[in-house]
Amino acid sequence: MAHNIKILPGATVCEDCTLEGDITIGGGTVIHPRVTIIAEGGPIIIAEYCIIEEYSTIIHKKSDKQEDPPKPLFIGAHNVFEVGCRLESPCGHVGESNVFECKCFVGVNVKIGSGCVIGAACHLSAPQTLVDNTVVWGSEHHVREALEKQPSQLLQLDFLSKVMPNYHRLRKPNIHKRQPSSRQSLDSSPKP
Amino acid sequence: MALYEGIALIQEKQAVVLDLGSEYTKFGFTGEAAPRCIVRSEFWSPGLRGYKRVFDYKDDEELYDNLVHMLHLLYFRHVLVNPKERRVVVVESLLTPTRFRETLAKVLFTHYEVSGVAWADSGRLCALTLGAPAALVLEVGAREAEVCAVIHGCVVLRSLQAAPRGALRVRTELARLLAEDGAPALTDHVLEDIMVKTCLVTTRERAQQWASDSPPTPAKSVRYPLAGAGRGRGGPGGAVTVEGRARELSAEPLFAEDGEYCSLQDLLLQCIMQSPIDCRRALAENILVCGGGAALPGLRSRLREELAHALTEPPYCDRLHLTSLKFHSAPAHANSVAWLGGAAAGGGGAGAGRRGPAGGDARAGGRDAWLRARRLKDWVCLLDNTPPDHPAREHHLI
Amino acid sequence: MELQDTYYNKSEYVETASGNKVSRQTVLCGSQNIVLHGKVIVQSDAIIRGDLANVKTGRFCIISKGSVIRPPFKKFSKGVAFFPLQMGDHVFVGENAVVNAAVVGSYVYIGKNVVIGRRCVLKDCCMIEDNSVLPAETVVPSFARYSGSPARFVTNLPEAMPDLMTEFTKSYYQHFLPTTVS
Amino acid sequence: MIPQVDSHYCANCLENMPSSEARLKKNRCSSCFDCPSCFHTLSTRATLAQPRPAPEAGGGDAKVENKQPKKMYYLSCFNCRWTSRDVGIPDQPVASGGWPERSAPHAARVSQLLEHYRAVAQQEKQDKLERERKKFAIRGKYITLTDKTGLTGAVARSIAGLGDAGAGAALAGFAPAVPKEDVEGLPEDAFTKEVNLKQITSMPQRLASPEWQPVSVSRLHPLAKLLSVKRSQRCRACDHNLTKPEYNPGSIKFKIELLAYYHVPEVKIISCEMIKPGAKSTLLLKLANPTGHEMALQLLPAAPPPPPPHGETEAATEDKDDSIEKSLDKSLKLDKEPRWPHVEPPAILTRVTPPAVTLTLAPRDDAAEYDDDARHEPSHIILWRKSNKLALRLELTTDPAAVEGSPARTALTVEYSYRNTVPQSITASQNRDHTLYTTVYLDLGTVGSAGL
Repeated sequence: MAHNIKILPGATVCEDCTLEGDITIGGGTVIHPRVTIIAEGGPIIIAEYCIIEEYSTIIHKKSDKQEDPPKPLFIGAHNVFEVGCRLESPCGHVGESNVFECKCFVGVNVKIGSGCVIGAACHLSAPQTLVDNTVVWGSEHHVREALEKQPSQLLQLDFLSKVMPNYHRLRKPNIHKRQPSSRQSLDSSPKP
Repeated sequence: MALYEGIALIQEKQAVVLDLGSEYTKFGFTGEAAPRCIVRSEFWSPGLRGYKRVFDYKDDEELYDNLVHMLHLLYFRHVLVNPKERRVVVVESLLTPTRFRETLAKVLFTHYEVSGVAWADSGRLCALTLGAPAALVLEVGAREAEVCAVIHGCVVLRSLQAAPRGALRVRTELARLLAEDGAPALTDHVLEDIMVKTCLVTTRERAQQWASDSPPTPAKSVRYPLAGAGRGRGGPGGAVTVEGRARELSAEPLFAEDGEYCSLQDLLLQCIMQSPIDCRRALAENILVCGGGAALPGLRSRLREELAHALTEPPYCDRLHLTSLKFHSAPAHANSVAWLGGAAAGGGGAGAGRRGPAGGDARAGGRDAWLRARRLKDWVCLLDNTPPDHPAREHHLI
Repeated sequence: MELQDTYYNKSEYVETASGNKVSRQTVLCGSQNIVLHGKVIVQSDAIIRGDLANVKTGRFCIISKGSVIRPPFKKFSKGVAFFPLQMGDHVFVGENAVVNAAVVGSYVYIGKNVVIGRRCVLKDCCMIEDNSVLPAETVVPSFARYSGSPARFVTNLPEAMPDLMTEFTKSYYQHFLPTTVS
Repeated sequence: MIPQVDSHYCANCLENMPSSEARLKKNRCSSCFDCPSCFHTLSTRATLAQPRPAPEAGGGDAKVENKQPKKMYYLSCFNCRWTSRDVGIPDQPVASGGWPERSAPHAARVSQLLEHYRAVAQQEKQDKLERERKKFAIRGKYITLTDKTGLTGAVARSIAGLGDAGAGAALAGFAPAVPKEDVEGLPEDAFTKEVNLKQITSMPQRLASPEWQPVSVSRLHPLAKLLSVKRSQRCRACDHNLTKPEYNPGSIKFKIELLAYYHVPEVKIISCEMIKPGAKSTLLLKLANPTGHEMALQLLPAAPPPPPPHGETEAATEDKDDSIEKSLDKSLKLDKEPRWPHVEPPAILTRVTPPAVTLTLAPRDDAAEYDDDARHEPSHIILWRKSNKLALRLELTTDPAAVEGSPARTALTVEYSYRNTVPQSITASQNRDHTLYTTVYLDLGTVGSAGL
């Protein structure tokens, strides 16, 4: 498999993680140690300001009806993948500002909108589409609709990108692009 | 003696009211407007590593254990009081099996050492919440529907009616209808949730249209996402479609006539018919529908329609000449009406060891009396219901 | 049931002077911020995130394979702070558990695959059953046993819980032996 | 053993509440709330109220119109993301408390009813007393007695059957419920409206607030958190306290702690060979003496009912939390039928061949845990000894009729000497040593195939 890992400036990517295939990591994203991202079925594009915590796994699985050229798995900005979550998706699309809580599982053919929360240890494998602001929780997979979008984690990202370099060996950004201009405006957004 | 009573009055603890239903248990204090808790009649069983239902029992031993666990849960998790030396008002059906009553008494008196238990039948307690002199009480419980006429605080035992037409019957019918539409087997809890969220009691007119060849436009179908969607991989697509037909018709068994006068309207009218002739009119004008099963939307209006219709047909048209039907609404939610009656009776001073305000036998018993006799008074037992001056009385006592 | 001896590869584990046995396969980030108070076992593939904030454990703690101990963060109006994570004595953390708690008391049993949400407080003597999920900011009182997702109180624990946990963690430590018997 | 409510506390904020206050607040915490949607504890979240244009009603309140951002609080659930804003509860200016309370819908009518029945009962009692008074007209001397005990005038009056003046009025003023001709039917659009499941509450959500039982999600209100209790335990026979926790909710210490763990010898399985029908296998057991005295032990075959009258059945070797007191005094309370927990004697197909030796266990010594060299004894049944512990090798014989795959269980009775250390005021010293029996059931996995 051709390893083609593109890390944009401003991203914090620990060395102690498994990255395979064609992966693009957006600026401001933080990837904690022991993360596995495998792009075997097609490229994975992770947008800006995501947090991917320990033992999370993101796999772009190979599937039989592969399109040519393979469709990328696009993960929107401001997503949080908490410890031990697993996302398997050949053609999935993940919106923005979602929270994948600890040990949740999102199988193939699950489309996720924006502002969703997949509760801890929830297991979504049936083909379905989560509309915006859906909250899934509990062993019974109760579903409710949140009123507001999930608050952004910019403050946490700020902290992490400051602290992590002191303790971890990081992968260097290898693509030099213009700094995303959105940064400044997002910083001043209202905090809860 | 007077001194002792005085102290007892000061230290008198608020009694608890227990309505142990086969699905839900209502538990709280006397003198309050609503139960402290309405919980499923089940408890965590470490042996099973799951919840166990109180009414799942094979023998008295198991029932005893179930009740001990359930009451422990109620006392120590929900109302947080010591059961010891506290009075209990037990709300029960007149048709409670003797075995169950006796076991419950044993648990309360020996295990929890309560000071007294007042046994009160639910029909009369429901009537108590109205304060009306006569009431025809229809209780739609989980398993059974019961009708009893209560006149001046006394149940007309002769006209007591009961049939297995409760919420569970609706649930089974719903399961059947859903299965017809190709839904997978669902657990009881899911069925109950579907029933509560989607089902309604359709009107008589529509019910007849459904039965005929030209069904009406069904109510909107509902896509019900299955709990644990996709948990069983390869299983259903994570949702069940509840058709309008299932939504409307699942409550039909309650009203279906089967020639044995077991539908709700028949139960009510049979009860009126078997009651004394001079109070029939009063009963028909004081109908109270309660019980958890009565919370289905549209049930009361449908019942009214069915009653009005049944009165025009045999066997009632030539025997009952009722012109008006009137319904009460109790000052509580349908599922806790009987409980509220218990709370009112208990709060009004009808505690253990004393006679109830509603007259009749409150069937209250203190702990000492129970320890001596080791049995409860029961209305079906000849020992208890033979008049004192009856010649057979002496005979029974020997 | 008496615990069976658990053997480990001697070369894999480092034993410190205070009796801590720590696998080489763990990720101890910011090890200067991690205090293990003696006779603590940290098994392979466990992660302790000392880089985010201080992590302190008591004596006789067992951190099983694949578990993640991670100080929680809290958002304030001005920035984010990670809270130090404190763990008492005689704590068992099951395999693949994720602990984001603020405080874990003593004599606590955390089962396998448990997720403890952010800023939870586990008081002394409580038990979280296997595969449970404790949502963020839950307080688990003493002598409570929680189970399910989201975890709820199921039953009380016996009053002898401190002794039972002491016995359990001590004998676990005693039975955690290197393969080559010295 | 009777559990008792000792003190009330809130499981979330770990604050004690005196029982009188708890009763007043219906056992609910005043500052913590549960999520009405998923029943998880709600967290208070702060927001800086942006000086937003005052909502429609805000015209009059000039103080709120201050340009300074003010901290406002709302409740939110971290599990299902429910917030108090979802149902339109306004944010509060203080962090805890101050949340609007709702009054029960039927409260007025119910209290009316209660008043009525109280009056009826009063009337009845009065009638009864009057009848009694006619029988025994002398009551005068009791009045002085009641004065001594500090009975209030009101109680004395009610004993005397005088009653409140209002009782009669309550009787007269009560109006029975009025039945109605028509009943509420289905809403017009019942058959045509789309059902939005997310808007309808489930049964648990409704029942969580018995007074309201809301049908629509938009009517869900935060539920005040139910308090928890600390329990103390008391012996059923002698009313001794067995355990009494400390008052402080966060503390795990006990004022009184008499646990079986410290008194009953501990039996643990070290290992066991596969149980095969009709075959013999070896079982290794560990015995430990938790008491501060030397203990003599003997293993006996499990007699179907344990031979002495005060035999005691223990469920598992792990969770023994009832005290020794129980077995000491059990013979006194045949009347009370204590059956908690009820243990079903399992079918025993595997028998232990007990050794006919008395084993002596040294007292527990906390210092001994540091010298960890086990002494191996050359005896054929004792494997090793270590301070107060001892490992045994036992032989098991399995019934040939045992079904493969069924649970293999065995039982044995442990006879042990016990020195009662609980000071008893009158008991003489010769009563301090007891011989007690405990039947232990051992679960040895499942019966394996005979061919293995």
